[in-house]
Amino acid sequence: KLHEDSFRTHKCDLPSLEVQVQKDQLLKMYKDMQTMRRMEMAADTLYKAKLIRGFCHLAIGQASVSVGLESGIKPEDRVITAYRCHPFAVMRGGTVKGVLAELLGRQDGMSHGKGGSMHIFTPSFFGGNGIVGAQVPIGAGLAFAQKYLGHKTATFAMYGDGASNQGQVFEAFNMAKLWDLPCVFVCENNKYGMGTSAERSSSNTEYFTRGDKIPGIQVNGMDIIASKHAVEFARNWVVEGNGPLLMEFVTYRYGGHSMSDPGTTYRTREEVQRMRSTQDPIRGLQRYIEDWGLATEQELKQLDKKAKAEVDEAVEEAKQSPEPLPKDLWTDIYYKNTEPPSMRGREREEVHYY
Amino acid sequence: KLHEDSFRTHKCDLPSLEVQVQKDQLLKMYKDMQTMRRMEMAADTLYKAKLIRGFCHLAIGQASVSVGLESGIKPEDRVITAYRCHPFAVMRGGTVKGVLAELLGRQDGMSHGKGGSMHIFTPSFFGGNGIVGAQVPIGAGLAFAQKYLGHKTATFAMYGDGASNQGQVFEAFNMAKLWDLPCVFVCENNKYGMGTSAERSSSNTEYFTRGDKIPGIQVNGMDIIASKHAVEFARNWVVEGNGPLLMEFVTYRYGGHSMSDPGTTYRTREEVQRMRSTQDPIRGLQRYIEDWGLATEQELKQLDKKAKAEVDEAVEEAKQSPEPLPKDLWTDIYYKNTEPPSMRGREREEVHYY
Amino acid sequence: NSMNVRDALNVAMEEEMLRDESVFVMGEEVARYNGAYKVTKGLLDKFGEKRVVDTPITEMGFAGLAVGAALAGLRPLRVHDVNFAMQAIDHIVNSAGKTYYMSGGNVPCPVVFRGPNGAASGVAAQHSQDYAAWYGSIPGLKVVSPWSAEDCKGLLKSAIRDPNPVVFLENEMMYGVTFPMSAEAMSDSFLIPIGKAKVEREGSDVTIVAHSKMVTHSLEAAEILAKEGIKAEVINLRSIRPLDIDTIKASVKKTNRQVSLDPHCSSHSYHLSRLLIVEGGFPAFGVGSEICAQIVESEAFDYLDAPVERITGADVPTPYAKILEDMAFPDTPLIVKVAKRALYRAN
Amino acid sequence: NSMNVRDALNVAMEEEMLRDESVFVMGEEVARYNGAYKVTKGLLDKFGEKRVVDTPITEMGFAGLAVGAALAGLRPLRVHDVNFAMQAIDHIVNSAGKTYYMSGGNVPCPVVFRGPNGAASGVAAQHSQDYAAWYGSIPGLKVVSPWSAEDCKGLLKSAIRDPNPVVFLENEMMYGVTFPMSAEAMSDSFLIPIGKAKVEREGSDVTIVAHSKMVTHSLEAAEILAKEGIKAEVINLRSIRPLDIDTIKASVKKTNRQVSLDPHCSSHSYHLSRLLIVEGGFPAFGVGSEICAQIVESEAFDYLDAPVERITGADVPTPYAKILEDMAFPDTPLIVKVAKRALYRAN
Ligand SMILES: Cc1ncc(C[n+]2csc(CCOP(=O)(O)OP(=O)(O)O)c2C)c(N)n1
Ligand SMILES: Cc1ncc(C[n+]2csc(CCOP(=O)(O)OP(=O)(O)O)c2C)c(N)n1
Ligand SMILES: [Mg+2]
Ligand SMILES: [Mg+2]
Repeated sequence: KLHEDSFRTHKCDLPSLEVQVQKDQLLKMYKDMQTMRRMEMAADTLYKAKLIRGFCHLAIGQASVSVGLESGIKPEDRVITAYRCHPFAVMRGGTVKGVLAELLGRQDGMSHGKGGSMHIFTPSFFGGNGIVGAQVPIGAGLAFAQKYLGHKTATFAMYGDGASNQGQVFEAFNMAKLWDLPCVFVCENNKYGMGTSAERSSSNTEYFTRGDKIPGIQVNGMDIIASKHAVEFARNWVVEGNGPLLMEFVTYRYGGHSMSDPGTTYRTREEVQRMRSTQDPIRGLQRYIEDWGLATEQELKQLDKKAKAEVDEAVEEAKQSPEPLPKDLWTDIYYKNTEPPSMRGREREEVHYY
Repeated sequence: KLHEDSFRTHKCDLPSLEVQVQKDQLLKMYKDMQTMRRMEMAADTLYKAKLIRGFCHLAIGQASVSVGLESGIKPEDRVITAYRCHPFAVMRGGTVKGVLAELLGRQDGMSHGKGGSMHIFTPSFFGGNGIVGAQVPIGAGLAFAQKYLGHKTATFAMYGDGASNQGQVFEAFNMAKLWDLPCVFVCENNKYGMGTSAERSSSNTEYFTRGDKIPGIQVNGMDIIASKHAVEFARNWVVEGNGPLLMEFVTYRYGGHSMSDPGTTYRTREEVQRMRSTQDPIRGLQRYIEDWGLATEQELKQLDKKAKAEVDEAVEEAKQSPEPLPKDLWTDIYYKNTEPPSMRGREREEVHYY
Repeated sequence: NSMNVRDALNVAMEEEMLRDESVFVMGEEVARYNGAYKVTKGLLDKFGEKRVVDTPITEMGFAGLAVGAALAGLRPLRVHDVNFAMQAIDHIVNSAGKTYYMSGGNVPCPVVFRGPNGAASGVAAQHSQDYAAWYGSIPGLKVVSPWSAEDCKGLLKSAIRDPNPVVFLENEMMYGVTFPMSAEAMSDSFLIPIGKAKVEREGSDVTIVAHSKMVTHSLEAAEILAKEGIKAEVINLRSIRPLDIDTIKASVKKTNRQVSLDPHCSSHSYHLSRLLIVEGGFPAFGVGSEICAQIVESEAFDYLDAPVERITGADVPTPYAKILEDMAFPDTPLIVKVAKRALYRAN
Repeated sequence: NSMNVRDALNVAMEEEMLRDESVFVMGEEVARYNGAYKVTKGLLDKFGEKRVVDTPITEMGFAGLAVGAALAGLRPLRVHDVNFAMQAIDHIVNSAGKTYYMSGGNVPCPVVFRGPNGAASGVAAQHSQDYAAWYGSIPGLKVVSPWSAEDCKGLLKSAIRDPNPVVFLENEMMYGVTFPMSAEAMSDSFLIPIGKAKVEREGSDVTIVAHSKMVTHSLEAAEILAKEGIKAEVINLRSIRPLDIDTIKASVKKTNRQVSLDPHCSSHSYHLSRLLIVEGGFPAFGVGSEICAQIVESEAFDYLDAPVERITGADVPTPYAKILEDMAFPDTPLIVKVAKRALYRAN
């Protein structure tokens, strides 16, 4: 039985608080969350060692969203998010090595080094998008295709509390509602968009209520069991033809917005510390598991170790992966065999012929 | 006392239904509405005579919105709307001749023939904007300036039922609410955006409720006394520092979307006929005036004639106005005396030097 | 056989929708209203609301939605007035144009954005933007600017079948213009490859390159020039990206004529300018600029010895009044005048 | 005296805000966060929340809002990463750029849009768009692309005082670069006129025109060339619209050198190419294309007889991996190489 305050809803009934979960599943979720956190920490280290370039946005603190989402949906469902995308990419069919190699700009990167941290895709995960808010109507388009093709599947279009104010998000809401698209619009409310707190960017911070006629549900996104349950509820809602749904995960990012932000100028250290010590999703699941006697601290430690070992191995493998070849500059601009005869480089003699 | 169903509100109290109106004012409004309709009809005629080019959007049927708005606001207030702008331009300090001359592309046009039907401005009216929805955040910016400068005035940012779904409208709502801007967002719901009915474009057609935390009021926009009263209410609301307000005028356009649209393929002739015969704002005001014994049919007929005579004269004057001179092509691209040394015409020898 | 541009576009969509279930049309007023310019007339009746979708006036949102549908395997044909595409341009460039590359080739985006582009008559500055050069600058997009009914049919069909995002720039003033159609062009398997220009009229004295409506003016100018014995070659660009510079170069080499200025010095010869580029967009950073730069940096440069002439829209926001508008866009007499000037026959 | 670009921009804003109450700064993260790139550092403390306004992430909305404030008489300085300006571009072009003309001169729009433009390091395709040519094509806008700290200070101040809408294109990679500042440049009355290029280095053998960060590379290249006895003149464009073609033409005439190929025929001389244009944006329809076209259609054409050389970003969406990214943008050695090739001294 979940906490009373796990959910709040808007224009729809509360999901039941009674949930059935399997031991195996809980342990897998535990392990996955540990792996995601380890992966993000590895990225942090690699960034600081100057092996990763540019922007790098980590999701440390938000692991129960990505893992919770995956545990509640089907492989045929579709997910799309913004640049804070590493855990989703792994959970949706990618690999830790593939993500890290991408961050390192290597051939084995999931985008072969061309996309970097913000642009990673799998057959059921559509990135990894750098323009805040743009992924939301694209997500509605994925749902449009699902409906068009008669697939009984759902799309989860993720966006942040900051992104929630983008006009195109409302445009997507309106079309999804008009056409009853099987789309769950998911606001990952981690309280800040860069250095701007939710209250300073959003005239209404109850993100699950911002879909006008679209019903909404707010979830404690730090509780992975609640998260999983809410995702299942949401998936059913849209797949059963009730039209779109809004979903808000209340969560928190422990680190700065990106690697260049210490994350301490616009919020207090105490705030971060308090979230870490009282709300941590991994510790929270650990408590459930231990309270219910599903595994001992010892057994969980084993899983921690396994996660760490896997990530360490992935780091090594990623580092081994070769850099792209110069010829790769010219591929993937256009679909193979539909390219122009040639493309120009930086001066008239630098020309690539296909 | 107004009809019971003159208003509906959302998150704010109903304005009182008791209103005081002066005879002079009512007669002026009657006369203004007649003039506006005559002007639009003159434009229709000139268009059909091929003297007006391009797009031309008429507001026949919606006269109580422009006239009602003007009668409820102060000269220092600011108004902005989309392309269906002729009556606003006149009511806000322009002239019938200035509008018609603009439509004819003449020097005496309010934009000296450079803007045409969609782009007409006065010191307190900011157009006349061709890009659907774009005028709404611009309107919020006008209100931002009013607040910044400490003026106790309001901005009325008008948009249509079709435009209401533009993302930037929601972006403007959010900022206006965050910063308590003295902006009334006014949806002129004439039931259609081009050939698309409100229900087919908007998942929520109660436009006054679409501002999330922003209160709203819906007005029978065919009743000019209700319209005037609601505008006064709205103006007070925002000028007194309550933050923005949404306002919906329920109205109707008798003609097609623009001159090229017969306006009969997406709605029935009966619908148009019914609106004309039962809801017409001018006839409505006439009924009030006659019921209250403020003027006889005869006296009103006199006003009709006067309106017609004024418009006829304006048409003649506008036709007399000369066309722009070739040199006018080059002015107003940049502010006087801040131009580049020269601007290029269509080929290298066509150069204009400043 | 003949057909106007509007019908050619309409037939192209119909044929492709019949051929491929995954093709659908989405845009403002495309269904019930039959298109703001009636180009999608009848498609709703033939294919139903599932495949002909009226959208709200939310350019950015439905551009994104179309991209999403394309990423998921459909082939959306997103229709709208390209003048309003500025609201959607982020999706066209950043979402559609770049995703295939950023994903390392994992996620193609077969979407077509079509609609009227550039100036129409009397619609003033906000409704008269020509995007050919803007979109043309983006690697990852293909950009087509058809002229005739044949162009429209063959190129739109190719665009719909192309696995890349294609921007298809029409011209409102051409919709009602009728062109002859070959039997081949009438067939439902007629395709024109994207990226090839077409020599619409052969000539040996001067090369006139144009796209969209300016091809009409250029052909008219060629006709007038012919009366005075000047043989102009007119090239219809058809595609802005890829840009078929080879066809232009070949023509420039052909229309080049060596003129010996100094009979006493055989090695001293003079080459006359033979290249005019005509476009309806703003002059700066335009289609003509790029063609000029590519010619100048190529071996074809050796065949030119006087200015390449760009004939373009004037560098002013489009005015409403006809007298001003007329001064803002190229017309046939202007092309004739510049062509003669280039040939040192100014009158 | 010296100053880095970031501080120069910061001081320019501060001085103008002190001078004129109607100037305010608005953008994402400009206030509490001190700017995503720390360019607005300290302004909130100095001027308060009324004049330094953090906005939600709503580019289109707040671009429109800034335009509205400008129409109403304020002087908004709208800050944001120009890479995201595509969401706002409709307001920049259609609302800001055209209103003055469309209103027949009744409604000016004094607004500045400033922020980083073009590629930074390792940020991949969606964060690397260079808009110089796009905005440069729009009559009604002024478009500035500063390079040094002095440029930034003097041009930003001029932009803020300009009664027209100005797009001010910065380069993220330049923010931390320090430049000497003259006493004059340190003064709060220092202004640089918009529309004039600056000869940063005089030379007589070859003209290199560049803007933004490419000026750094061009000057480095000039240094290397000097060691080999080649005197390159380097022109910092500063302004994209208006484009100061006169300064370029003057330089081309100066660096032109006549080479006689045939000693037996005195009238037969050969002019070498002397013009290189360097930019960081995509090649097609770019800044270089326009300069090339303007030179070719001017009398300066007579001073050139071999290709004008454009050195540009490669025609590919910006890749993430460093090895690929390095191939996508011009650098100093590339400029040296092309300069030598142009002078037929290829090694
Ligand atoms: C259109 C656009 N504007 C601005 C940015 C710069 N930016 C990147 S992330 C970000 C904050 C987004 O916050 P939120 O949506 O809450 O997501 P979070 O980072 O918290 O996951 C901003 C302003 C961008 N990438 N795209
Ligand atoms: C951004 C944009 N998209 C599309 C158009 C074309 N268009 C002009 S008016 C219009 C309908 C607008 O309807 P509504 O907002 O209800 O206003 P009304 O015409 O009813 O006054 C459309 C689609 C445009 N001008 N701008
Ligand atoms: Mg956030
Ligand atoms: Mg309407």
